[in-house]
Amino acid sequence: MNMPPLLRDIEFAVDLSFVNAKGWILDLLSHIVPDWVVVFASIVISGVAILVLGPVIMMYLTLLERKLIGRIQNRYGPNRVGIWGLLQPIADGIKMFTKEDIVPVYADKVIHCLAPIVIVIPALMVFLVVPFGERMTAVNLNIGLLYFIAVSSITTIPIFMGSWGSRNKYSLLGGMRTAAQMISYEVPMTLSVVPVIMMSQSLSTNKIVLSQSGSYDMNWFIFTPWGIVGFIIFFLCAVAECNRPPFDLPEAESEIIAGFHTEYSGMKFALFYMAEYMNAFTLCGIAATLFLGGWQGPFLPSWIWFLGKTFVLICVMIWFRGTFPRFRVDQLMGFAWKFLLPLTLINILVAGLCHFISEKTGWIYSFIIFSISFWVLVRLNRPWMPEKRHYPLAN
Amino acid sequence: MIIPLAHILIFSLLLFATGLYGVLVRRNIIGILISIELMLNAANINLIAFSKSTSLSPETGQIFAIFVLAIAATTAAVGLAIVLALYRVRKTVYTDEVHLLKW
Amino acid sequence: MDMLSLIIKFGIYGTMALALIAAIAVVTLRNLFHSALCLAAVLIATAMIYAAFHADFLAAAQILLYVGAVMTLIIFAIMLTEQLGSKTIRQTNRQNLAALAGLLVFVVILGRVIFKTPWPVTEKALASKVTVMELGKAFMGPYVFPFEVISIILIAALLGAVVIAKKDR
Amino acid sequence: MVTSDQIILVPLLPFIAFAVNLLAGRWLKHRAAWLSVAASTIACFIAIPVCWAVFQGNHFANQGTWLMLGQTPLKFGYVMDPLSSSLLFMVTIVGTLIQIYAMGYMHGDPRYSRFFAYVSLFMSAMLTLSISDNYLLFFMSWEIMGLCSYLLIGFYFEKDSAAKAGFKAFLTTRVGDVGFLIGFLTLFSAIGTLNFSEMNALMANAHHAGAPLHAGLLSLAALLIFCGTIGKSAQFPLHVWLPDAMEGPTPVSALIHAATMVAAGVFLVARSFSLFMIVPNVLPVVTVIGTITAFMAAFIALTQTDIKRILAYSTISQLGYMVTALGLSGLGAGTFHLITHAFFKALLFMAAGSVIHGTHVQDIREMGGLFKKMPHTATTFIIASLALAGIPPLSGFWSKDEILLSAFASGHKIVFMILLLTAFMTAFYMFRLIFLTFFGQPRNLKVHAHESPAVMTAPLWALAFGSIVIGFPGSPFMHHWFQKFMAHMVHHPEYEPSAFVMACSVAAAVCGISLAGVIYLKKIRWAQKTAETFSFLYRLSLNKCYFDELYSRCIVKPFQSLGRFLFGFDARIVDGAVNGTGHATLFISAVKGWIDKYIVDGLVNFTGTLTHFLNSIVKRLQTGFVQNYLLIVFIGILVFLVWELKII
Repeated sequence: MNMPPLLRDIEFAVDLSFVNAKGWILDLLSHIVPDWVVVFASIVISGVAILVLGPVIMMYLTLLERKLIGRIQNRYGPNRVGIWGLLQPIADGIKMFTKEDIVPVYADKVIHCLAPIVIVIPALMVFLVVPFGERMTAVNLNIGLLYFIAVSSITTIPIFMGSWGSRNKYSLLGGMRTAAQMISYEVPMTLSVVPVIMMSQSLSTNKIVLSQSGSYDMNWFIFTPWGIVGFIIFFLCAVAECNRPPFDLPEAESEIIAGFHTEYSGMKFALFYMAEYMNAFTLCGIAATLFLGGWQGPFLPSWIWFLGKTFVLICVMIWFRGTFPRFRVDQLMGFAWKFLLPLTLINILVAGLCHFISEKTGWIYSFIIFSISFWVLVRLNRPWMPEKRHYPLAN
Repeated sequence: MIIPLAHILIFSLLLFATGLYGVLVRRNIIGILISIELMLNAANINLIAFSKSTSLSPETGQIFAIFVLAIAATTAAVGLAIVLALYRVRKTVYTDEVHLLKW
Repeated sequence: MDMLSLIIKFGIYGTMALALIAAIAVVTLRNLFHSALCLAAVLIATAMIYAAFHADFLAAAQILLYVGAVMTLIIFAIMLTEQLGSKTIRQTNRQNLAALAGLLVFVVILGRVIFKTPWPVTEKALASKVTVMELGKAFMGPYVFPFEVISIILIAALLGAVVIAKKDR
Repeated sequence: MVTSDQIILVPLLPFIAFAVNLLAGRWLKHRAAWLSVAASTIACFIAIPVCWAVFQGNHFANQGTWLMLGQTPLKFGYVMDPLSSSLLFMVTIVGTLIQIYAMGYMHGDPRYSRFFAYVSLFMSAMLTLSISDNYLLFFMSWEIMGLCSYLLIGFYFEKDSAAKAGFKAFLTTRVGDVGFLIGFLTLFSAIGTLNFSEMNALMANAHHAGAPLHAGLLSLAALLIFCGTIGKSAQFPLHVWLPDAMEGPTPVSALIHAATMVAAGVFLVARSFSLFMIVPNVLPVVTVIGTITAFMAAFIALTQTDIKRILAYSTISQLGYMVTALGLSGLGAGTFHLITHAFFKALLFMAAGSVIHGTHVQDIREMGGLFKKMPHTATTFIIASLALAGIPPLSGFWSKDEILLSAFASGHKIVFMILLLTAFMTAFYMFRLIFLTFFGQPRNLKVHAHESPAVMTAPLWALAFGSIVIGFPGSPFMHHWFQKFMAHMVHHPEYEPSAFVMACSVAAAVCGISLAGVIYLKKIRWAQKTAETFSFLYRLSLNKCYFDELYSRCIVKPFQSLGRFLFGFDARIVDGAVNGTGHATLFISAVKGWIDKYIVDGLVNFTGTLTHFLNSIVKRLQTGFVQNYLLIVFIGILVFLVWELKII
């Protein structure tokens, strides 16, 4: 980049401020304590940062969501606690802490209590590989992306635990719906990532981001034919994975009260809530990493770029919630298996094609292929209507 | 190798024996399937341990372990499908209640 | 031996112990759902052991496949078949003592064999660290045929499972 | 571009038409006729050039082995010699015209397509017969024709008389057919071949050498083959089926029972002529049979009143003429009359059919004065009748003259006289028919006659033209080309034409016509008076010489009583034996049942009980409990492990 040296220095300084801070602390520590303590300190610092970040993100995402939804629905949203309602999350937290913790009589108590704790763990663990900025990945795993997918797939088990442990039919139904939905959408999500792995030739999130640099750091994968389709599929699957509208069947209030966390209250409910918002955040972050160039971008510091992209995506999710009605169960599953899955497979082929031909012809071919396959898939999925149901009482 | 190979082998042996105990003793067919997964895991641990210590080409053990993983997945899928079909027909999932071949 | 590797070593032993305890819980717990959760614990512990042996890919695949998919399937099956009030039903059959005795003999014999065998440990293997790319090349190279076969088996299992579990119309 | 093998298509095309009509007739409906007619027409256009080539003096033959009888190959093939080409020529033309006519005649029939299917099958068989080069193929097509004849006579099987007539025709001809079968098998055993040309060559050799081989056997064979002719060509004494065969549709009568199938009998004799020539004492039999038939049939025809029956008896009479000619070694004369007769008799039948179609009655006493109403039909009918009566220069005159000539010249004066008398009677009954039908006043006012459609009258005119001109090839104007043409076949005596014979023939015909005219146009009561005067002869004629009664009394009744006797025998003795066996079996089986129940079953049950007892001990191994089996397998593995590792 052609920038004045001073500006660049400043940018570097700002860009790497967190990294430098950590390095400075570790440097200080290395004079006092043995090496292995320094290693631990490094882990602890990153871990504490993440552990602090998680709840903060959750708290302010709820505020953001409430505000945005309020605007979408022509109201103000929370504006009483603090300036612009900024203290609202803290008030909510206090309320959650002080609420009575109810455990149903017939519940499987151990599992019932374990579930909200367990669900937070993978949600926090995936933060490890999210590249917040240049050199700001907590652990630069060489299988980072796979790690992300694997760990986020654990989330079904605590949901099962919660739903089973509550001994409540709505919980059980909600849990089974969740599991089915998450398993189904994991498949197209994983497959939509494959072209990215193919192109960057790495599973490391860091390297994936680096492979999207270029002129003005704008050589993002979303600017390729397979990238835009992959991004759309990935984002839809991400919305489904964190059970947000319009894919919020597992906690559809009008059908099964609140799904798997029907019987939870107080802090345990807050943990579920936290896990959900953290998942939303990490998924948006990974989507930004994979397709939107992660922290790559001109002029601004890298972590601002990353957080900016992520928050844009989160706002889109909230916008979805304010806009779309809920799917039906059969539509949901059919959409994953009969529409997204074939489309991801076609997308992988198109990515291979684009790799071997020039960019312009690649666009033309991809457009043709995607149009045809989209049309065919829509035609094939036309009969989404379920069979006619019989209501014995109505007769 | 951080820990001696024999220790890992003993660990996997114990894991295998535990799984085998489950297979021999559990009445619930799903319990048996779970125990079978344990046994497969023990075998996988052995594969990885050997690939890390004695193998000539280091990726062989991992590849075999991945194959075992795939087979385990198919086992689980087909086995559980059979269990569901059985449950639908006989309303039971206990092995000693399914004894059509008994005298 | 430095502190770090000591910690790692004890970490591995701890993981092993955890896995064994969880495994025993898997086969002895009366509640099948609990044993399924314990199985998940065993699997995650095993994945950690894999990671300790520098088999990163395998560890991730283990979690993705086993914990993500197989466990979900098993829990689904449990939920579909288990009657919730079935606590009083005996969960083991009458041959547990015989099985236990046989297994003791088995463990003793194989343990003897394991300890008596001089396992050859090559330095080359110890030093090697298999990357995902090497794994992929091995899959597409010498192991391409078994790879294709396993894909066919997976498809067959998929179809078979669907056909078996489908309700008769 | 005459390639001889295309002749195979000639029988094949009608056969395809038959198959299609049979299978798809329900769907084809009236289009079935088009198919059949098209097949016949194409066959005609294929056949005529080949026939023309044969008329030019060529000779075609081809054959292929069908199967091996021991060492003897059985060969099927076709032969195109003068005889077969003349017949083929006649059959294709007449057959096609009759089918066109049938399209009009059968219009609106519920079994329209089936009719044409049968007709096509018949055409196929007849054409195969015409060109076949051996007795076996000849016989096969002969039998198929018999089948078609049966099916078509009984075409209106709802009518009891039609069904019975078909039955009668089939059974009666069967007598002759069995004779024919045995005859050609005898011939096969005598000369070792069924092929016509090989047989002709053998016979010619024998003739020249002067020493007939197996004279007795060959005579027997010839007589038996002639049996076939008697049956098929309705000769005395098996002629009784032909008048009854008139129950069938009129085109069938024209095609099968006048022009083609009945002529096949004569054709058979012509085909086997070399055989008949060489064996002694057979030709006289042929002559006698033919003469008797000719005279008797003409005599019966004098008094019949059903228009089709008169024509049927006329047919029998004319067939008798042909057989007589052949018996008098007149191969050319017989064959010539066969061809000409086919034309004018088919025409007569079709015209009669047209009359029936127009009036819906068959009794000539109810007709009268139809000439004005049906001019085309009447004119063509009169032309055909003149030809039949032997008025020069129509075709019948030339052929009949040839026959009379051969009788006269060979010195059989009695035969000549009888034939002359027959010719007189022929002219008489034909014109009795004409005058009663077409002239005078209408006798039944209920009959509203109308002319038939063009699809029926056009073939009539075509055949009328044929009836006029077809005689010329055998006339002195063309120097008896036909007879010379036939003489290529087999050596037979030739006679110089005689003006006396011609004069006699013409005189007989003119006398017959005049007499008929006088009686039936002016003095109708003369007929009554004659009948009263010669009441015996009248009744004899009217009742068809009592043949049916005779056969009924002599053959049918005895067989029926024999059947009744055998039935009684069956009911009493055979059934008694069977029932007795049954009772005995019952008794024995009761004994065996006791043994089975208490001894054999006891043993079996004992074995079962023993097995049950033993397995109640052993079966405890099979717990039906999977994990139990697994445990045992596991322990087995442990034992092997201990054994292999030598721990203990």
